[in-house]
Amino acid sequence: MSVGSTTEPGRNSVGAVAGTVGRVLRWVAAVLGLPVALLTLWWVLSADSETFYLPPLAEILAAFDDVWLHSDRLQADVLPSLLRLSAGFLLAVVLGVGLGVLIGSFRRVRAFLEPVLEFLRAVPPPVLVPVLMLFAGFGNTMKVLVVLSGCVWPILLNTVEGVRAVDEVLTETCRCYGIRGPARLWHLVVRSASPQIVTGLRQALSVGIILMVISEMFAANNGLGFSIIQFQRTFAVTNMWTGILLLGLLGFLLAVLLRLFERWALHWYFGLRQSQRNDGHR
Amino acid sequence: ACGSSSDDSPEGGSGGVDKVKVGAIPIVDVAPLHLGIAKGFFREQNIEIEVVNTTGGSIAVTGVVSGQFDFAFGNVVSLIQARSQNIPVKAVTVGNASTGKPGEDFGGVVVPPDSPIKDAAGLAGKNIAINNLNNITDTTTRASIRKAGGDASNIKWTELPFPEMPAAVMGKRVDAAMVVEPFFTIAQNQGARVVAYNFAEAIPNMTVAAYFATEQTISQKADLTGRFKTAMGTSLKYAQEHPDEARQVLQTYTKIDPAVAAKIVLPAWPAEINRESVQTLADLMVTDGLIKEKIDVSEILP
Amino acid sequence: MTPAATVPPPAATAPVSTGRSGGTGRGGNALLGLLGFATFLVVLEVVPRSGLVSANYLPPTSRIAGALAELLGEGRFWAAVTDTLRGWFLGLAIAVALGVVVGFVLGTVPVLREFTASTIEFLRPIPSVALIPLAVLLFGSELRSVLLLVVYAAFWQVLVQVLYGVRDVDPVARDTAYTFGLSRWTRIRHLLWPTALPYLLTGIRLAAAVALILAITAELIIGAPGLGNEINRAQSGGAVDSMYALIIVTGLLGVAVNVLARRLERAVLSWHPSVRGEESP
Amino acid sequence: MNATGISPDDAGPLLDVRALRKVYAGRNRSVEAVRDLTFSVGTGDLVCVVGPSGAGKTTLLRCIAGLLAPTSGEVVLEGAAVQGPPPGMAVVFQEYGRSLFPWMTVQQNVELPLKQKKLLRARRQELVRNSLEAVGLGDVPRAYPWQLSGGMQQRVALARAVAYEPHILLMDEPFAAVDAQTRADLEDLVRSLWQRLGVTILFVTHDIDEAVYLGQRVLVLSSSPTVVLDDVAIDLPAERDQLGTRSSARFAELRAQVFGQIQRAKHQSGDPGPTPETTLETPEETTEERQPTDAGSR
Amino acid sequence: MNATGISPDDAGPLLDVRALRKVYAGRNRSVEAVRDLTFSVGTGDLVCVVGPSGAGKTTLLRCIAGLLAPTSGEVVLEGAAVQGPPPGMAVVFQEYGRSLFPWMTVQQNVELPLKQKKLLRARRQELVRNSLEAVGLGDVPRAYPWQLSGGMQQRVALARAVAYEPHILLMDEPFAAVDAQTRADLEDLVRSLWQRLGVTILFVTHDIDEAVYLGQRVLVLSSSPTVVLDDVAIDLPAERDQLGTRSSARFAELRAQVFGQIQRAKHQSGDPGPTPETTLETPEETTEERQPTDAGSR
Ligand SMILES: Nc1ncnc2c1ncn2[C@@H]1O[C@H](COP(=O)(O)OP(=O)(O)OP(=O)(O)O)[C@@H](O)[C@H]1O
Ligand SMILES: Nc1ncnc2c1ncn2[C@@H]1O[C@H](COP(=O)(O)OP(=O)(O)OP(=O)(O)O)[C@@H](O)[C@H]1O
Ligand SMILES: [Mg+2]
Ligand SMILES: [Mg+2]
Repeated sequence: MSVGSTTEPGRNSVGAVAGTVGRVLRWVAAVLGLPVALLTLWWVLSADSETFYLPPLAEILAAFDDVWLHSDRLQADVLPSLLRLSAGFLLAVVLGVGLGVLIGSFRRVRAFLEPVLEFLRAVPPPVLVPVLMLFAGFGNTMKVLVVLSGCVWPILLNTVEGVRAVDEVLTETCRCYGIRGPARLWHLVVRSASPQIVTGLRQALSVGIILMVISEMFAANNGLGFSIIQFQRTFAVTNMWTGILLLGLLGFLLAVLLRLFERWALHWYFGLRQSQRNDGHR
Repeated sequence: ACGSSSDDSPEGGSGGVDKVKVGAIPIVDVAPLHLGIAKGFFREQNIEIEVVNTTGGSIAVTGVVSGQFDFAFGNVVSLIQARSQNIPVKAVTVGNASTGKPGEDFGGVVVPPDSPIKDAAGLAGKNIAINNLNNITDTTTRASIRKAGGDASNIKWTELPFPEMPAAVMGKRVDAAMVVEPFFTIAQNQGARVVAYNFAEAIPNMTVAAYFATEQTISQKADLTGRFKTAMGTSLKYAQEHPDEARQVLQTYTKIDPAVAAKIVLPAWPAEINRESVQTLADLMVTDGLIKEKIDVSEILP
Repeated sequence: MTPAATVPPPAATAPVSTGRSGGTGRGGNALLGLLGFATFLVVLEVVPRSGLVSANYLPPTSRIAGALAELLGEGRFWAAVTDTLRGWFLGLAIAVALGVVVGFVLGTVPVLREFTASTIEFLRPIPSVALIPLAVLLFGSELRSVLLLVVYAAFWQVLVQVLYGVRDVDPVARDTAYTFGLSRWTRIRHLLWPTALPYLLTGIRLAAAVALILAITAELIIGAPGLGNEINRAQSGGAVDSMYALIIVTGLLGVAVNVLARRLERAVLSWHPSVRGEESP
Repeated sequence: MNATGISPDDAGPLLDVRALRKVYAGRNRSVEAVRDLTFSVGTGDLVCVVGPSGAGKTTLLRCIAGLLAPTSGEVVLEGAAVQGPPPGMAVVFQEYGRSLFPWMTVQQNVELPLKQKKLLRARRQELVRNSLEAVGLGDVPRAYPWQLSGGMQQRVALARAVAYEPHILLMDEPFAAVDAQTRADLEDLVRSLWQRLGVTILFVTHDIDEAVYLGQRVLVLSSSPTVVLDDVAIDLPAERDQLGTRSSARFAELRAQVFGQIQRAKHQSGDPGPTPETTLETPEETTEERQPTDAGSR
Repeated sequence: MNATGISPDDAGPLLDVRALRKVYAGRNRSVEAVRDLTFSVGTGDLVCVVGPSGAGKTTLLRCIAGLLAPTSGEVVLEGAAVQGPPPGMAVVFQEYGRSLFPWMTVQQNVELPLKQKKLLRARRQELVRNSLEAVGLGDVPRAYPWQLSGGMQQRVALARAVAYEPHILLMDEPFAAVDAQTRADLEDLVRSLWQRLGVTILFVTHDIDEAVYLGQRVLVLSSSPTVVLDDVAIDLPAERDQLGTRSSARFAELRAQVFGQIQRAKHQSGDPGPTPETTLETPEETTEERQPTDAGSR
């Protein structure tokens, strides 16, 4: 940046001072650039693939339409999966943050619970599912619980660490002003751990999608994961790949949603981090 | 990618031993393979077998196609499905078969003791657990319901691994479950009642599974394939004739409780694939919509 | 304070501390942990015995313990543990190394981070399980298959934590580094690394569990040798007791991993408020 | 002198610090920050505490606030030993920047303790507005702390304490980051507050003029390990003003007296020996605290 | 007066601030912190900057340090426009606590920039030891910053800058947290450093005495949005000492002059209108900066 015309308090770091249009274009390029490049590469490399399990991308994309859009699968499979995923994820948020705050705040509680939690965390979902089925049956409850059982760990761990790292001066400020109980939880503990909690949410989201698939390996008769596994079992490989693409796409869309949430919930944090470098040299 | 040395060792190796990888599920059905290894039937054919555990038909097919296994064990419906997707797999020899005797087979449909369901026809419209949707279990169950005069069109299937089925039936989470040994016996021990022997009832003397390979292996290593088939044949025959030894060999590769192992019904291990039963099965698959077009099973049979 | 006699050594200092003194040290923590675990085991004993679920499907602790004792005597079991641990450790090591390097590169070059964000979000949620056919196709039922799945799953855990950790640098500290003209490497080594370290440790703990899960799941589904394979054997043989014994073993591995991670954390984060806070009353 | 013999039944002192001692025991460094402090503060007093940097002023304040457990000795507030932060107390921390919640606006920061006090909304808003205006920040209630300059942040922390209307107010160098003029204004604010509300104030500062101008008493602490070197009663008239008071002869005298004590403090601690601050595990270091003026010899 | 016409070829000024303007654009609040600053600093000058709290002193310093891009205008250092932190510059931040790395000991904190300068180990250790002793912290090299008192932390930050031996040294209220006596010592340290090494120093402070005692020039800034109100040349003799200089008549005169300007500054900004600080989106708030003395009316 330098002298001259840049009196307008805009960002002049981007190079092109074309303002909003430039920024939107750049954003689009950033979002689509690499994926498009990778897809092209895949397209070219797989163009005349003979390998049964790696069909040409062209074929996969052609099938995508039929498999997902021109059928009732969006409603019959994708929607139930999404609902179960959201339910499991939201429960995981409540449980993870709640338990995390508890464990992070009290050293003894942490010492008491940690080994058991670590134990449960290390049990692979495919062997955990049968146990869950004993208690929760086969229905949506079981699948939501499976999602929950995986999502909760990243949130829990990050919350615990976030809570443990609360600034001492702020803690003392609260003690002095008698800020206790729910007010303290919300205004001090949760808010100050929130950057790390959001990290946990992000991790949990992708783990949740993975577990959504695993949960649909058991006692399911619909769902995105169920479809993919059926395709896999019945050697409908092209269809299976469309399913994997759809999963990725879904993950991306959900991540965008989460990012919007993050921008909103953590605006103070981004402000704090960036206030001092806005329009910065770097 | 396969570690098997059969690629480079001279065919029909004079004195040379072919190392062969066979993919198999650790269940009762593959007892002859393990028994044959123990008895040295494969050695006699200059084959050294390494059994690699798999967990089901699709992994087995994938393993074979990618050259990870030379041969693998899988049920015929999986084979037919693979074939219908133009995957070049082909049966080499029989894997196992139904005993053909309703009342004394290695698998069937069980219900809780106090269930109102009395026979196969009573299963119509019920919630039945099966291990894999659109596979041999539901196809044969449907067939036996139809044979008993029931309506097989509106059954609610629940996919569950076999090990979970006794708990599911006894806990009444499903109305019925199609189980195989050893869970068939385990479920009965716990009080479950058998209402259908779907394998035996659906198709007479049905071949359930086969050992298979890719067409490429079969044509390019014809000699090896032949020797494998011979050894396998000996093993199947031996197992069929010596059920006690078959029960014993289970202890070496499964974790079946010896008490249970003594009580289970063993499958039949005939010498040949029952081609007719396979064709009937393939036709049923078209009827039930598992595959779109009728296929001629001679394509996949030796 | 000083010449010798005036101040008792730090260890002996604080008997007078009022009310909310810490008391329990590391030993106390371990004890509490054991107590927690014992409670868990008792619950596991009582639930099937009370008839809440049938002992046929969820055996009580005592029966599992019996099966476990039997397992411990088998060479096959130990071979399986070794196999699993090998797959787990190698996979984790690769994932952490990759995650740290990629994380710091992306984290310190904003343009790269911006342009890879969407791809990362796309790839992350693709379940390792869905990659199983691909893994089998490429590597068969071998260690390499397991590694592929383990690395794929654990890598993202580390990467995301590192990216967020790098973002968490204190602006004043960052400015300080800039004004003293610290080179990129020095900034990474002395500013970004310590800041991201707590995040990374959480990432490693997450990844360690995920890697273990994936190692076992891969063995379970692909059939590669290891504990998962044993679980599969127990499961398909209807041997419920030994199946649970094996699950307990995987869980215990997880606990052991965590204990190690905590040790590491205390050693490298002594300056961090979360660790500091535990030493003072 | 040990105060342990004093019974808490004499109603006079609000605050009694008795033989307070504090040792920070760390992994590689143990420091006896406070050796032996004994003094008391009556209800409604305004006591200033001065002492060299690192003397233990903040440590003392944190012990009084119940944030830190003394190694030995005790702090008695209103007849009861302090176990945790007592109700009705407000503290302005030296680390003003870190004591503000970055996720709250200035207004919310000031309002939070009031919510905790269960005040009505209208009353809260009035208090917030008044206190922000009192510290000269009436125009930035919607800003976040990190959008403010250092001095402004410090004033927000002060406004928060003022709005809280505490019985006892502890302040740790609360004006360190504000300019001379604002500082003078804030000093007058503190005095008027004190006179109006009868609040007991303990005010840590390193500015001797400020201590003398503000206080009824000035406690001079030695350098670490800390004891009370002197307790100067400030007998200036109750009505003080920046120009008149500061130019009075008595002010100059008192100032000189405190200054002399501080000079002594720099070179003398509770420890008669040659080691004013001991770093247990770095015995090879010179333990005599160096004077910055030595620097010329570099 | 606009400096844009000055060509950078006159070797004299080391630092040229030309028509500097800085607007902080936030989501709910846009602030014109600096309106129009133009001045230059010659090589080897020691310039003190004073101004009311929130005037934009820190903002100015951060622009000069290349940490913040000006909204318009430019900062020219040694003939080239500043784009990022120039080499050979050291900054002591107002938020001293946060500018120290908590994972390093005091010694390591001071040593880190020296490692970057590729100094030999022995030389580094000498510099570290000397500078720590110069600020009176020779005995705590192994402590962590969070084990130190506020004033000690600030001195560590100072020691780090001193050990770095910069060409140009920017200091933002570096003595705010230290006691009077230490402060006097540190002031002398800065002057002796300046005289010995010929370093160019820009020193932000809110203490007028300090500014006059230390500087060759004192820049008085108006309150926000900021312009230069006055540029006072300090014609005191080069050899200064705490007692003599401060009691001289000329010192008192200069002090009074600066004080007068500061008084003006509080009530006058670059903006002739009634809005010294514009809070774009909170127009309902009184925009006139209130004086703390108004508090009496509460
Ligand atoms: N958390 C801690 N761990 C170890 N030592 C500490 C800790 N906090 C303070 N100290 C030490 O205790 C002594 C007194 O510190 P304190 O903060 O009370 O000083 P202070 O009088 O407030 O100084 P200043 O005026 O510089 O703020 C110092 O030597 C300091 O190094
Ligand atoms: N990151 C920011 N975002 C928005 N406004 C800011 C930011 N930083 C500073 N300001 C505003 O800019 C103005 C000048 O701030 P600055 O920190 O430069 O003042 P200062 O002169 O250093 O004050 P002090 O002596 O109190 O430290 C203030 O009104 C402040 O609110
Ligand atoms: Mg202090
Ligand atoms: Mg400032």
